Amino acid sequence: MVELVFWFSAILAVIFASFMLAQSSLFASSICLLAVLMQAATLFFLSGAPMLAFVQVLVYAGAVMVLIVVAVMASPGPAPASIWSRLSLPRPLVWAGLILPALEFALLLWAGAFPGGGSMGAALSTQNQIGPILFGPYALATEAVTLLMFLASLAVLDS
Amino acid sequence: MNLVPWSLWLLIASPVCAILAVFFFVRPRKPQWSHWPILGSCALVCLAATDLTSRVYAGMVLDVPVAIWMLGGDWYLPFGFRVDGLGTAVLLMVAWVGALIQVYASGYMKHDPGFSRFVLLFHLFYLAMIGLLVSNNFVQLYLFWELVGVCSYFLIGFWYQKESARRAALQAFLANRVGDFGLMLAVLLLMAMTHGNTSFSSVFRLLPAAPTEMVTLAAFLVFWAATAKSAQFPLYFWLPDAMEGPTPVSALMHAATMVTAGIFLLVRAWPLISSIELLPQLIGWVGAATAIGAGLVACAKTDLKRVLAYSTVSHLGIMAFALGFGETAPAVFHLLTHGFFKAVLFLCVGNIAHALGKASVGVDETGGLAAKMPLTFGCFTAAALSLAGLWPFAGFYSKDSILDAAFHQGGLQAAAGVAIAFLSSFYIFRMLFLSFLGPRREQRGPGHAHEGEPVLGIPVFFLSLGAVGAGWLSGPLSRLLASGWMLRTGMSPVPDWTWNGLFASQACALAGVGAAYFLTTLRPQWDWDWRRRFPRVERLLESDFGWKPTVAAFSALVVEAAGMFSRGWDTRLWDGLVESTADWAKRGGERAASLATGQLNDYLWWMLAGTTGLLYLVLR
Amino acid sequence: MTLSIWGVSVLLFLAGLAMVVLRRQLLAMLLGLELMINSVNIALVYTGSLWADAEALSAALLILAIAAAEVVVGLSLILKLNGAGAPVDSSGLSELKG
Amino acid sequence: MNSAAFPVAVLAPHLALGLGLFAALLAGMGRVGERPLRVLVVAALGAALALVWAWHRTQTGGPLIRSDEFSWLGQLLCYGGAIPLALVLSGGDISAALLLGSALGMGLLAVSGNLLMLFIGLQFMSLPGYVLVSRQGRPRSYEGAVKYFFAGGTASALFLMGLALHYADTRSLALEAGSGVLSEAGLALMGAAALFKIGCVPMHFWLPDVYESSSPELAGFFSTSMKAAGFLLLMRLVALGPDSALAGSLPALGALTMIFGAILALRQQGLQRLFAYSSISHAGNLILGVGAWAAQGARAAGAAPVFFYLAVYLLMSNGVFQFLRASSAVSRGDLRGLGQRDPSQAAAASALLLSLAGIPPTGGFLAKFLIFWELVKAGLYGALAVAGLATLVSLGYYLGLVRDMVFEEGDRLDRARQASLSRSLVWVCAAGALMLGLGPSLVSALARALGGGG
Amino acid sequence: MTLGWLSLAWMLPALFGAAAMMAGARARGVALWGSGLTLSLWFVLGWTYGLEGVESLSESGPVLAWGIRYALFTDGLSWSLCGLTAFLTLLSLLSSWRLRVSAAYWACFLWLEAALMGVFLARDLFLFYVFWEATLIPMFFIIGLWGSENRRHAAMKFFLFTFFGSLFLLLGLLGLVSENHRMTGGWNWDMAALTGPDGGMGLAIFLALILGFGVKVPIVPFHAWLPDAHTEAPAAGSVMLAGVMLKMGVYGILRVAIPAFPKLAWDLLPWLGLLAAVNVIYGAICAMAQSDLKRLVAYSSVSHLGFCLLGVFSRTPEGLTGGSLQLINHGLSTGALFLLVGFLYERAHRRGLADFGDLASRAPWMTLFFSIAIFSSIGLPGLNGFVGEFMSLAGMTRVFAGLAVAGVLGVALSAAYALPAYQAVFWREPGPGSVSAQVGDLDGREKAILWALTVLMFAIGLYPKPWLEMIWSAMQGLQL
Repeated sequence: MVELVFWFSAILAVIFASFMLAQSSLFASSICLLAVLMQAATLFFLSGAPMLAFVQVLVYAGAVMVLIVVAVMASPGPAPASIWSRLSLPRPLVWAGLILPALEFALLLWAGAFPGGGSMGAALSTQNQIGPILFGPYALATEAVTLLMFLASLAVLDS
Repeated sequence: MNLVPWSLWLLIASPVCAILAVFFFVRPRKPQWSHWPILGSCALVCLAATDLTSRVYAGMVLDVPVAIWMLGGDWYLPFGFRVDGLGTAVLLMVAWVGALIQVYASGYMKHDPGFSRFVLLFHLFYLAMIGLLVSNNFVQLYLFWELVGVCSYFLIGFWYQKESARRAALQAFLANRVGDFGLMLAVLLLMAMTHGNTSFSSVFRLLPAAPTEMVTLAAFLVFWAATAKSAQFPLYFWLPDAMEGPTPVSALMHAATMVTAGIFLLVRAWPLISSIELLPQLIGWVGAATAIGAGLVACAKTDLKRVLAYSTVSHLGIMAFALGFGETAPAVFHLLTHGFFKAVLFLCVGNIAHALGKASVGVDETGGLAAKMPLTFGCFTAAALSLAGLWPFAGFYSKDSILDAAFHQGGLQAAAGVAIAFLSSFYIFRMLFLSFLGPRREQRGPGHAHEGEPVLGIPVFFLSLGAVGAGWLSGPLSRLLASGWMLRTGMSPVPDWTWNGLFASQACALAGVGAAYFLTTLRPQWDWDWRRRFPRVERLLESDFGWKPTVAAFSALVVEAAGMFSRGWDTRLWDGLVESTADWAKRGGERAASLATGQLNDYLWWMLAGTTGLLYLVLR
Repeated sequence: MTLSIWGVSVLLFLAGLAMVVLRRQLLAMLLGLELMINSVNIALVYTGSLWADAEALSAALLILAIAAAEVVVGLSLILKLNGAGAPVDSSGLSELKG
Repeated sequence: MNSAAFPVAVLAPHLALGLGLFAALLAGMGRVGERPLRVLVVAALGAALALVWAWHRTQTGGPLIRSDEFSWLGQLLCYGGAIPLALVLSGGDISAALLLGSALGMGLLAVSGNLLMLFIGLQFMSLPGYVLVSRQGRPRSYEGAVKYFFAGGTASALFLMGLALHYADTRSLALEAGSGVLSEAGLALMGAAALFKIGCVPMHFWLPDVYESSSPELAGFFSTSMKAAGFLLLMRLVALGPDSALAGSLPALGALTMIFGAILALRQQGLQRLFAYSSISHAGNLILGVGAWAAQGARAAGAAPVFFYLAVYLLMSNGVFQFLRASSAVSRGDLRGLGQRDPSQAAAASALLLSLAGIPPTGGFLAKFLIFWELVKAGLYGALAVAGLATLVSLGYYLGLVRDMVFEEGDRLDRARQASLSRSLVWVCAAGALMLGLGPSLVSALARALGGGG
Repeated sequence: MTLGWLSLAWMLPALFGAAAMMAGARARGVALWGSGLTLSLWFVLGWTYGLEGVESLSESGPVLAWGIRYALFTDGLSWSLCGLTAFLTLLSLLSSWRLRVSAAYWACFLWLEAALMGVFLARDLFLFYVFWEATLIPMFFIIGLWGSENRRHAAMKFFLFTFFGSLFLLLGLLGLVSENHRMTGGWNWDMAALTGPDGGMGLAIFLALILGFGVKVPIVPFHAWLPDAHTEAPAAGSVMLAGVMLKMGVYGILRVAIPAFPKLAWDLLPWLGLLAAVNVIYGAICAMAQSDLKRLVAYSSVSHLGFCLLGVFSRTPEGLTGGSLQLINHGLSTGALFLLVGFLYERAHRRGLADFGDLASRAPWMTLFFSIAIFSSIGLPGLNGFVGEFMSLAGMTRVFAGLAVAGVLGVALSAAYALPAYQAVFWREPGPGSVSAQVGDLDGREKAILWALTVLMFAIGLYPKPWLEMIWSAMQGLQL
């Protein structure tokens, strides 16, 4: 049953990602992105990190997407003629630029170098370690990230 | 060092000191007195030359290295003197003729603004010629050989305001330089073959061991150098134009001394030349052709100095002709006598020009000078008789010995000998009759001509004595030449005259005189008419059988080719190459800049492409 | 199973990349950026949980925070750009070139 | 906060910078003028430098920390590169804080021993950079900032993907070599992010636009400190896999970057854009140095030429950009005849330009010589030939500038030159560049420090 | 590290250069003092120590990095070239006495002298290369700042072209040292102790070195910079450029290329000799077609350097010594010619052959010195040009006679370009646009300068033995 849910959310995420790419209106794109992130949350949950899933939902649904939607609303102006960028390179070259990495990653995946096995739902206990690690060995990282977020907020001020 | 006689030192030291003294002390203060120290040094040189000749006549032969000139590890180049029969014989003539002409020149050039410069250059030439005669190795000979060439360049171009003098000087120097190309290459080859030796004795000793084709090439190149300096057929064209220089220059350099240096080199290097079997014959034929060709052209010339110039070319041809069949002694003997009588002829022409107040005199400006200038007429006649080779005069003895040998050879050489004898007497007496006997209708007559002041007369007189008496010295001369002669076979003495040789040569000479008399006095207008009637012949003779235009065309071609080469090849190709690399970089920049479109998406696409490339490298 | 997770995350990553490269609006590109970072998070969390390695999970958490910071900076830049002149998209931004 | 998790000795400089950051913000609230803020920033940077110098040998370990020779030399370079910008900083307390933040980020990247820490350091130094560019108040600074943001964002996303792939192979986020193809792919992606930061050719397009849109002194900061941090990141990654695809591709990429940068700089008329491309060309030279270092087994002592080049480049680039600020010249035309107008500045600038071109006896030559020397030892003759060609092409524009300044007739000496700090900074940098040229012994001392004592 | 006399030899001009820079108005005096002191230092050292003593003055400091050390040394060849540098610098500074120039002019010349001294004294290859390139900077500014019309283009072309050459030189040196390391195991940058590898790599390094030095000599395909640089440089600049800087190339070949690849230099003799012969003929032909006096002398320098190369590549005792002496001779004769052309330009601001005429009557002293210099440069025996040329040709004839023929043809051609020019300037009557009226004769100072050069020309021409012995002592190792 867990497999079923997993496959379902994975496919849903990919579908919403492609929608996001193709939407002409920014608002629709952002909603599709929110949907993809929610599927990501479900995947976190399935991978045995419910706390992470919860944080993902909280951060993204709650804060980030709200900001983006507000920004989308705030930017006035008619929708531009076409939503695609005017790349100065010939069309086939652009598509090749995108298809080739996909093939390369596919080759990587097919090469089977990835660690396999193991049931989908890992023991819940691992997520209990997050706290001690964040404030233990990774204390420097957490400190740095908090300072980083503080610095990012400085961007909003314009003296 | 101690065995070097004082006279040899004096010979070299006195001209050097005189030149330095005049340049540094006399010229800045009293330029008009600059000829006194020079004449003093001339006297000392004559004294030293005579003393050296008497020593060599008494049997002394000196070949001594004095110092090391160049040094490179075990390779070295000596600086030394060689005093032997050949050297002193020519040295004697050069010293005395040179001294007398310098006395004449100090009078002739007195009122010329560049007097002290002239006297200095003249004496420098004198030093160079003497150095050439007494040097004991090829490189030292080459040093004085080139120095003589440079002096002739500055002296021909003495009156540099004249365009013709400038062109003549340059032509003379470049022609000599072409010759010197041959001599320098020959010297280098000889040194390479005899592993580093340059002195005459050692080179000739080591020659048999050397590869024959290199020796042939070296010998031919020595002959090539002689043709340039002694005005033989291919490279003679500069001598007639060299008459642009002042008359003393023409007298000393282009008659008596410098032009004989080529013949002197051939005789000095005779062991080398004679070791190649065909080369002497070649020299002979070139000599004959030059003699006859120049003789013919001399008959048609109108300018007095040009006639004498072509006569000099002709007589040098005679000397080469003599060398052709191994007659080295007669050639040297003729060289000496020619030095005397040719100098007299030039000085007389100089007096005439001085009297008429002009630099060069044409035939139609003279005529009937005999009455006005008796001394010049007398000396000129003596020298003319000697040149024509009439019996008691010096020219007869030397020319007859050559003609006699030619008649013995028989066949073609004999015919050439006859032609030469006839032509030389014809053109000199034509000049004599035209200029000295009664003014003709076409001639303007002597005008107020009168004998010059004594300083011009006396040297001419003494020289004419030499022109008359030099013939009787053939006996002592051959003994002098024999001492120190490098060939083991010894030098054949000058053959004394034989009766039938005498008759044959006198017949030709008198025939020449008669023809000249007939065509100039009995048919006075002939000299002018035939030019109108046979214009083609006149043009042929005027252009030296077409040789002068070809030389002019060739030199113009060389200069033009150099210009084209430099403009085309150098500026366009190399500079073009350099400039093009500069704008190759700019064009590359243009194309590269077109990639930087300013579009953010393009940048990101390029980033993606870069990462894909890296990943490709990983997966490869 | 593993392949599919990594497959999904790679696909989402490439979708994000395509979004950034192809779309004209700056905000859309920002969304693409966000998607790329989150797609990596999926893979990281799954692989971490496979080996019961809490470090990966805490790393994922921190990455979330960094992504948020990045969005803040991105949005502020885009809004300042729109505020400064006429609203312009990525293709319009091409005065700086050559 | 047990001491193991927080090695005070190693992080002292970072603490100093952090304190400086907050002090700046507090001062900002008090409406403090420009000058005291500058003094504060310089003091913070100075303190950080002093602390690095004093304590760099005391501690090496720590959970996320690896403080070896690379890190303390890297920190010296990064903080040193920020000082000229700090001395002439404008933009109030926010810019001061951002600058110190960026410097702190570089410090973190230098001492990090963990991939996540590397990512955090990378972001920590880039985000303030985007904001600093947008705050320049110059006509197109927003455009530059947005371009820089999206390019930087994509690069860090790639870095993240690389991190995940590397983790998938080595099962740990620590900075250790992996064996499988995944870790090499991860390295490649992370390497791409590093190459983006230093302006390697396919990823360099953002650099000229950002340098042109930012003020000269900021461009100086970017071209020195940011580049040094980028190279530090690259060398950390290459140290992981000396014979990986990333290390293998460096000579080719370096040669391409050098020749590309030189050719493009040749045709530029705008001076800041010209020096942007010239910094790309110099980056190419450095990439060749790292490539040669990797080809010779990436031993620590072997990195001396790269660090020496970075040190000399720090002086040269900061000097040149300070000169642009002092002479406020925008295009090449403005420099024409400067020799007559302002001889001392022209002389200093010429010295710097000759050093950039790599003409002996300047420091630039010694640096370039050492890189060429490494290329010969590593046997990379193709790259050597291209490097030579690029140096020749670079001579075209460096000497072109000297020619414009010195040989052209300008109007007479203008007395009213505003004596600014930048003018003296230009002289300081020029003197430094020339002094470094005289000391090959400096290089061997550097090598000994890297390889031996540590 | 103790600094010995040799270090003083190159540091003295450098310090005086800095002093001149600071001296402002009195820079001219300071510069004269500086160059005078350097020349007297050279003379005193040579006199008191004698040649062996001077060779013992070599000094070398501690190893700085990878075998690089601050090492100086000298022998017959380098000591005579140092003398030539000091002598010509003093003369060129004296000759530009009346120029209204800034202090930088005098400083540049002294720095140039310091760098040249460094090149000729350096023993360590790295130091050699640093001095080699350091000469470019002062020369670049001399041509660029005080040259004539299109000096900027000429300065750029000069710097770029010579830098192109020295890039190859750098690659060659690096290759040489690394191959030497591979063979012997130790890092060695000592010029005298380096031997190159054989085989393909050796050939590549040798060719790179020859190309690097060849651009400076200049060997023909790489001479495009020479005419422009010489024509546009100020008079004193062209004296230094032609007088000394061209010699660095041949000195480099003698000091670095041949000792490192003795066998290879012998195998490649026909090709190298061909290059030299082409140099001789090419220079002479191009000189014939020039209408600008300075360009003519520049092309003649190409021809003369061809003779030096002929001698050097022959590897015979007389060839090597003659070729090296020709370096000094060419310095003197071309130096004199450029000084004279400079005085002409100073008076009339023109250099064309058609611009002058009939100077013989207006300026007799100038005519005298010019004729002596021109005849020395076309190799009139008795003057210094002949000694060098003859010994070089003698050396080459012994080894490869064909090339000597080209050399002798060059001697003949030299008259063909020199004398027409001499006549055009001094003998021909003034053409329509001529400026001979403005040309006055030389004054005391100028005469003194040219007397110094002329006396030396005659001294070497008539009694070259002492000079040849000095140079020969340096050539022992090179001959085959």
